[in-house]
Amino acid sequence: MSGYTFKSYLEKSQLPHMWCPGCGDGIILRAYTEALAELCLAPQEVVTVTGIGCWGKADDYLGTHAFHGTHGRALAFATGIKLGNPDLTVVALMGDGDAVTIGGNHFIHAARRNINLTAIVTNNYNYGMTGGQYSATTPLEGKTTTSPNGTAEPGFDLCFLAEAAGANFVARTTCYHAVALKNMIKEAISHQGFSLVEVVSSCPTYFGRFNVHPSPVKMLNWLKDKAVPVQKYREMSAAEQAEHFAVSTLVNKNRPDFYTTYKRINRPDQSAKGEE
Amino acid sequence: MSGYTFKSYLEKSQLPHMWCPGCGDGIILRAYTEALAELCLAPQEVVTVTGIGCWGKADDYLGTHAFHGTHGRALAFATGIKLGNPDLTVVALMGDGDAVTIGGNHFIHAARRNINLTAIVTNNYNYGMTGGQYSATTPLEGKTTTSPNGTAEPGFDLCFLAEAAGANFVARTTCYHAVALKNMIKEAISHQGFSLVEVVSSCPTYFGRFNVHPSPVKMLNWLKDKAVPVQKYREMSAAEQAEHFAVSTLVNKNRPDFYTTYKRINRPDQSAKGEE
Amino acid sequence: MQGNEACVYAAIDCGARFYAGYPITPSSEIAELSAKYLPKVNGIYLQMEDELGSIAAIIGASAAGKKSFTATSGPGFSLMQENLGMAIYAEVPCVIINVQRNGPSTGLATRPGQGDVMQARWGTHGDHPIIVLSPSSVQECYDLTIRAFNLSEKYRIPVILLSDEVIGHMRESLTIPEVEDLIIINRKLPLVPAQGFKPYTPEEDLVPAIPPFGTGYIVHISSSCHDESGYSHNAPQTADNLVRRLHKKIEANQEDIVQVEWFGPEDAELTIIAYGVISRTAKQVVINAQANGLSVNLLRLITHWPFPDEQVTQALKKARAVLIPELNLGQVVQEVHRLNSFNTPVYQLSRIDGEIILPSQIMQKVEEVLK
Amino acid sequence: MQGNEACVYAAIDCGARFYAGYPITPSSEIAELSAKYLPKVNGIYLQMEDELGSIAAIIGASAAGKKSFTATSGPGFSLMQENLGMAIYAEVPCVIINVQRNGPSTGLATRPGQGDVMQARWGTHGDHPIIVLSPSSVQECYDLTIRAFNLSEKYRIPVILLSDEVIGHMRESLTIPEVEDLIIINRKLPLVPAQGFKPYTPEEDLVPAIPPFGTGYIVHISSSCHDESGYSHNAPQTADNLVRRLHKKIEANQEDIVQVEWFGPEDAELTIIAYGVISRTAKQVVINAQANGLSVNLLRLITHWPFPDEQVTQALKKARAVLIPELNLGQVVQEVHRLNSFNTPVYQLSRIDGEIILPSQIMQKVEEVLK
Amino acid sequence: MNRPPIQKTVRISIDSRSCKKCGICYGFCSQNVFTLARDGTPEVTNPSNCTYCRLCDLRCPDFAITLEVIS
Amino acid sequence: MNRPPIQKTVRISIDSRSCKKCGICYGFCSQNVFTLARDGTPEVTNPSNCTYCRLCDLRCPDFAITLEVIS
Amino acid sequence: MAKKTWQLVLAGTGGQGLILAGVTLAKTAVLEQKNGVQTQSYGIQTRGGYSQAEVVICDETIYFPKCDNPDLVLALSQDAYERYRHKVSNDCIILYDDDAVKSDKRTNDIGYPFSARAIDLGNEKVINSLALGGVLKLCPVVAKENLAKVLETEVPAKAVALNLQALEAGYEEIQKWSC
Amino acid sequence: MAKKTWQLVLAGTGGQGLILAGVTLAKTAVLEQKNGVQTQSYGIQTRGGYSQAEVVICDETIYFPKCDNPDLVLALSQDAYERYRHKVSNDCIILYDDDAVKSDKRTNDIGYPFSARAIDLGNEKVINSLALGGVLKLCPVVAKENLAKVLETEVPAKAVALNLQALEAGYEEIQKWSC
Ligand SMILES: Cc1ncc(C[n+]2csc(CCOP(=O)(O)OP(=O)(O)O)c2C)c(N)n1
Ligand SMILES: Cc1ncc(C[n+]2csc(CCOP(=O)(O)OP(=O)(O)O)c2C)c(N)n1
Ligand code: SF4
Ligand code: SF4
Ligand code: SF4
Ligand code: SF4
Ligand code: SF4
Ligand code: SF4
Ligand SMILES: [Mg+2]
Ligand SMILES: [Mg+2]
Repeated sequence: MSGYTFKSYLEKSQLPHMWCPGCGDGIILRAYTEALAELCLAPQEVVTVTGIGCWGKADDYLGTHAFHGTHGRALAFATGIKLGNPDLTVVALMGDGDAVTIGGNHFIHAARRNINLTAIVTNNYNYGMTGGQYSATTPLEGKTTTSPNGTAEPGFDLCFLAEAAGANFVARTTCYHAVALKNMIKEAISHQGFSLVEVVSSCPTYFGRFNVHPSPVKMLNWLKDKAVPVQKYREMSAAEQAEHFAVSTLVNKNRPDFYTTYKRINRPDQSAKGEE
Repeated sequence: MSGYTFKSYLEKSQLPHMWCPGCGDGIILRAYTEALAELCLAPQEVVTVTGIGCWGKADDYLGTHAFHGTHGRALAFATGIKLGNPDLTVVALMGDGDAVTIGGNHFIHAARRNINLTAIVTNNYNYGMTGGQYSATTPLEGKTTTSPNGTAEPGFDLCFLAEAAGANFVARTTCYHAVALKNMIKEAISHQGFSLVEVVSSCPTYFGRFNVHPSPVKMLNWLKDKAVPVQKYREMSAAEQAEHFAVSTLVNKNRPDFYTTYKRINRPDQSAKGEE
Repeated sequence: MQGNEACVYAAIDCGARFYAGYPITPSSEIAELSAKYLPKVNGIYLQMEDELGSIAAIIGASAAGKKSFTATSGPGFSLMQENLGMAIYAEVPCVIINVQRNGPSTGLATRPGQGDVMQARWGTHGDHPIIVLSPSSVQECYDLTIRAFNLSEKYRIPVILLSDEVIGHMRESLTIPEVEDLIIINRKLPLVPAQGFKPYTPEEDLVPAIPPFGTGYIVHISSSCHDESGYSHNAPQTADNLVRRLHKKIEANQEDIVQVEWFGPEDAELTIIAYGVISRTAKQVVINAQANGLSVNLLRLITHWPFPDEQVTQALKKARAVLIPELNLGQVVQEVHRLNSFNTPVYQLSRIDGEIILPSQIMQKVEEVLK
Repeated sequence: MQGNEACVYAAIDCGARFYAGYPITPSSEIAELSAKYLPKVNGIYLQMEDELGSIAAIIGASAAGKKSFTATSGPGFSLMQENLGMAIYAEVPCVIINVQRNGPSTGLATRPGQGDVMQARWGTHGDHPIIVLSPSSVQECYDLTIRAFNLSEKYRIPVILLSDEVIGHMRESLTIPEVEDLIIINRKLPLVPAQGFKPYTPEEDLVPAIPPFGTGYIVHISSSCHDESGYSHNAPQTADNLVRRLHKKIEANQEDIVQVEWFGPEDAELTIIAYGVISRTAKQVVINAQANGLSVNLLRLITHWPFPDEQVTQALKKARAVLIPELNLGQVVQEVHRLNSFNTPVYQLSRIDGEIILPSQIMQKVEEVLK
Repeated sequence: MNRPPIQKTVRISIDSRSCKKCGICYGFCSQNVFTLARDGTPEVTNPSNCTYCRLCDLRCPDFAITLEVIS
Repeated sequence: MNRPPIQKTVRISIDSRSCKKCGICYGFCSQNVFTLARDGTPEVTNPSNCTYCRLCDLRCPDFAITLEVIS
Repeated sequence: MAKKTWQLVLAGTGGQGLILAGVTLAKTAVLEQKNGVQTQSYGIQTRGGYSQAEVVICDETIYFPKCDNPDLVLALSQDAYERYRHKVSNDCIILYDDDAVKSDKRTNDIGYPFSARAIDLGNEKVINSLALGGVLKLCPVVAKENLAKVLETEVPAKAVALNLQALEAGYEEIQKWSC
Repeated sequence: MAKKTWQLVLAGTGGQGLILAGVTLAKTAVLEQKNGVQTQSYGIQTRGGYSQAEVVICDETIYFPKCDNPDLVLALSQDAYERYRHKVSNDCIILYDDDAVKSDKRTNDIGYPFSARAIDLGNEKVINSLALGGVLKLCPVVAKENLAKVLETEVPAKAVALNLQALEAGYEEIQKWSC
């Protein structure tokens, strides 16, 4: 064994972190670092790319390489980083706002392009950082600071969206399922091509307080109740499905990743055809 | 009958149009104007929103209201127009570049939000306007001016993408199927909520010349061969499917559109709850 | 009442019924309060997927006849630049509130700055005019939001309200005028018949009377070079006419658009030129200086762009020296230099650490200069 | 060889191995030729979904160690503004080629313009420095692309090559230097051990030695206010230090960065200040003037930003009058005014109809001025 | 596709100023109504064959074909 | 979830400087290892119950809990 | 009132309700026909991080809206205390929470166990009203009765009584305790 | 050669290969140790719309890269003819396609049926080489032999023979026909 523990990837001097008591982000950061340790990856081999948001602050606590970019662009930066040095393990940490609201375009294109990197999206159903406004995953009629009467828009199923965009590996769990989460992240990082882990997460301060309960424990229990394994989910009625979401691996394909395909098609010795 | 013909919606002084001989865009513009005529919509009731591209020039030949915006943003402009005046019939005409490459984010969000408008996307598998570069729909290994050896990226199935994003009505046909196309556009415009018509189209000048044939007739025949009705498509083997695409109505749901939902949730007399 | 809140009240009071935006500190209260208040007046709050879409949506809604606005801060304002140019070029009125924070990039998201003054002028590509206003109190957040809508509707140009974190979050009392006392300008409508109508035909004031979609007139709005019909037209003369007219409609109305405030003794030895939150520091200094027997006054820029050339020139002509304190490394000071054909000594005071400039800091500089 | 093509050759010759972009007229040849040539040197051409992603991808690839570039024109350049600020703030080298067309907005997409000069300086929010170069020949497209990469790597700042449609599509002969004659500067690497390494520690030249990801040093790159470790840090002093250093590393090296060309007689009565394609018109005028017995010379700006204050001041001091012909309504002319403490008469000649300024147009103005 | 069942007499005209000689009408008329001139210009040579299927006018990208049903 | 089948002796410590008193450890330990003080601070009161399921340390958002298997 | 312009800083931790306290003070000033300006600073760490409200109250127009020379600083956290310790004049009172702050015992430092007393009162959330009471006692910028009136409209109905009680307690006890 | 700077405009319609013709001229100039600059204009309608190449050839450095005072304008479309008709000096030759242009019969207007002749030669695409022949005959800016050499490298291998034939035809026939 490598001797790495989750602490090998944390920057102790920056702790305690800024997240609220009971915020799911801490649990997910723990799972991520545990996964890195179990994969025996040196901090020097890993680039953690973050956007802007509560979860986007994760890099501040990490001792891996980090690239803390602009809001919504994490996957575009990550794409450049991975193609700039394909030997690096590149993991993009994004909130639901980052990933599929402002960042939706990069999300679908990274999935389609099949860049060999991993996206870990913490979906807390709102913008935590800016004070709990609704995002593209807030469920219909969800109460937030910009939808005091409830949103008039339904939220994305971002795993389905990734699948339709062509993602190679798609999995979902919650921050309640801490062990499953760690294993899922391991599997995603090990999978070649674009892999997505959606972690339905708990923001007790905003989404929880407005829609469920401000107690972190109640929020986690709520997540536990909503999450059903995909097989079971498929057997549910539409009405039941509307109240739940499927967890576990949802897509598992083996398309070659962009870089592999690019190198196959564009050999240096090959004279370009087409327009001369 | 209203007495409208397709010519009621054309601005004759601007014709002939700038499109190449045999370009699918002319066929689609004909179908669009025929559909408007059969729907008895006055030109004053219709706003045609276009982006930038060959197809994005369509507004130059139209006598409806027109909004010729920036590249990729047609659906965002259209969203504002529709909500600014919900009585208007709003139709966004976009190329594949406009709609799902640069404009991918607005595309998925308009579908999710279910704005009551119609998107007609001409998918000619490349950027015609700027000289035939690849787009997000160019098939894997397609030859274009920026992929002389073939693209290393697979193309989107944009109907599937729209479905995953939550679109209410999704249909696909080709510019070969001129009559079906006209009827499909009629149905889409009549459908409440976000409706998408993907028209797989022919760019003999670039995509055709590089990948199929420069002859418009051969290109149309190629489209005809590739297109199979969705029922038949579903019965095909994966290998056969890879060589074809499904046509006809693919999604037909009846979610209430954004405006209806917004008005239901936010009644003027209702005092806002949530954060006070 | 907070500055940001005053903006929302003003927008609604002058008839705005459509907000589209994407939340960002320190402007988010504008979104939140719009979401709360707009439905009460049958308006719509729309949260878009990003700032590119936000400005596009308000442009669209405005073209469809609704007075529309958005609010953002630096990073979002950068994302709006392409479509800001579209609104200028296609002459679609709308109001953009930029509550400035400390930049560049993500920077210090919760701290004030005045670093977007030049961006507000030059941020989009190509030659373009713009109107930018800068409030320095909660009352002015209200008044200038109204004025922003008025100028936007009158000249068919986006107007930017360049606020800052302190002004946006500051609470002080606000007097809301009676509705009948409000001066509200709505875009003019065409007087010609719909038949043969050309939306981009300029009237005498160089502003075309473009009706909203759906009023019987066929309207063609375009981001490409267009002639009076609104249809694409590529002749050099067409391009020249269009862009020169866009500039002229603003230049010819400088007097109507440009607003400043003079504060303190008329013939002071030293003139401070300031705006936004820092103009308040400067006012305090003018008062304190008077008490100390120093002759200082203030030229406060209310209109940022078009730049108050005339008033600044006057200041440069009259004063022995000019001092420009800004929460940036020197943006307005460059414009002052541009006008300084008098070689009046121009001093600059910059603060970019996310804190505001204190009266004592300006005072010290004043004493240095006047000594 | 075309100007756009020369840019690609130069990029490859000086070691660039990553291009990400989104096609746009009149820059698309740069994308097309990069797609063709980069694979031959084991490089990568990546077509991104938009310009926001394009600049993000080159910033990412650069952080991972590859010299990277993109090309665009006005609308795309507007979309790059937010992340341009990110690259400046986080000090990631990269080169952005803007082949200017006629704007604003979509405008006349196939015609030349010089309307993005001020945008290149001020387009992103917040206080920031930038380096902008402007080629006027195919040879210079090559030479200045090399120089752009060199300055970018040396000072860890994005460098913008501000070309235009005429220069980009013009064909003339090009001499490509032998590889061994090329001066190529690569970013410096840290000399300190990896243990306790802080990526943003400035060295004597104020530039930090940030290694690429993956070399054993842990590197933390950030768009938020950060201290030397690269981790977020919100203290006022940290913000102040960072932004002032970013400016100083450029200001302190003006001499290395600023390049101009003087053309024509040394002590001319009239100095034309021009750049890009219009400097060629101006050169023709200098020649013609000489033949007509008129005393005219040219100060050609090769570096746009930081602005050649010293050289322009010199021109203003020496000449009886200064004339600035531009394909815009007056952008560089404003900077000249800023420096004109001599009250030298400054004349401006604008063309914005998509055509270039002819020698006869400048000549006429010259005759007017010198009469 | 609503192809009318009964044969009709149709007047077919081609606006030569609009036509870009793409060959689509000629290529797809199942009734061989058109022939192509040497330079690619379509000519209506067998109008009586026409079944008014409308695929030529709807497929003509340049709105150059007009069909009029006479009887 | 790989819950070890055999009961182990586990040393459980809580770093009070990190703990934000969210109550998650207490709320989810199926073995009632923790109790909460009046101000919400968790205390390890039944360490011997611990099955080393690791759900408390993996779920603690503040990395405040350390488990060490002694035997 | 001898002094024309009062500058009060209320500093502590996010969640202690200091912004609300500032707003209440400024609103009371307006109720009394004075001018009141309230500003605030906050970190990215809105929850649990540093938070501060500043209030300027004056009979005349207020230009500079911040406290460059405060009369009183309320410091409910060590961080708050440190930030102001060396910035303020010797005349400035620092009223600090004895439970959270280790004071340097400046002449004008006044400690009081706000946290403990708030919990005593039944809810740690009333710490802001408790502190307001103390502030008012030390700096009579507005009348306590007026402030109580405003407070009634600012806090949730069910919390009014407790907050008023806390206000009184602060007002009474600071005097008792500190002078 | 009496004249130091030659300015040639090749104008017509997208697809006629005029840019290529311009490039060929400029490259030939370089081959002859002269300087050559080629620029172009095009509309948004790249296909079928207006298209134009400009070539400046000079023994010395070329500053202004465009044709502000052309020696010859090739006009292969009415649009092209109209654009230049009133812009050029009386000395400037306008060589136009008789099949496409209705000329005003200026003194220096020279018509030739380029379109028909190109079809005669077997491919309308060789219209550019045909025209180049005519241009060279009227303005001897470079040697025909050198231009032929460059042309060989610029057109696809299988089209070389026909293009050279067209070049010759243009060169010979313009003289025969027009003088
Ligand atoms: C361009 C831009 N727009 C808006 C913002 C403001 N902003 C920062 S974080 C954020 C949303 C964060 O939500 P999410 O990504 O879901 O992360 P969370 O905080 O919920 O973890 C927003 C809108 C920004 N920084 N940049
Ligand atoms: C922001 C921006 N980027 C790039 C361009 C250049 N551009 C214009 S149209 C176009 C692509 C058009 O492709 P598509 O949308 O598929 O339409 P088509 O021409 O194929 O009909 C591009 C890249 C632009 N106008 N604006
Ligand atoms: S606001 Fe929500 S997401 Fe952000 S730290 Fe607090 S609980 Fe977590
Ligand atoms: S380039 Fe292609 S899409 Fe554009 S007009 Fe020509 S054929 Fe049509
Ligand atoms: S309508 Fe049908 S049958 Fe008649 S000419 Fe057209 S394609 Fe042929
Ligand atoms: S389809 Fe239309 S454009 Fe094409 S050849 Fe026939 S008539 Fe002409
Ligand atoms: S889970 Fe962690 S932070 Fe929460 S109460 Fe337990 S030890 Fe404290
Ligand atoms: S490891 Fe499991 S059993 Fe042991 S204390 Fe933690 S949660 Fe309880
Ligand atoms: Mg979130
Ligand atoms: Mg396309």
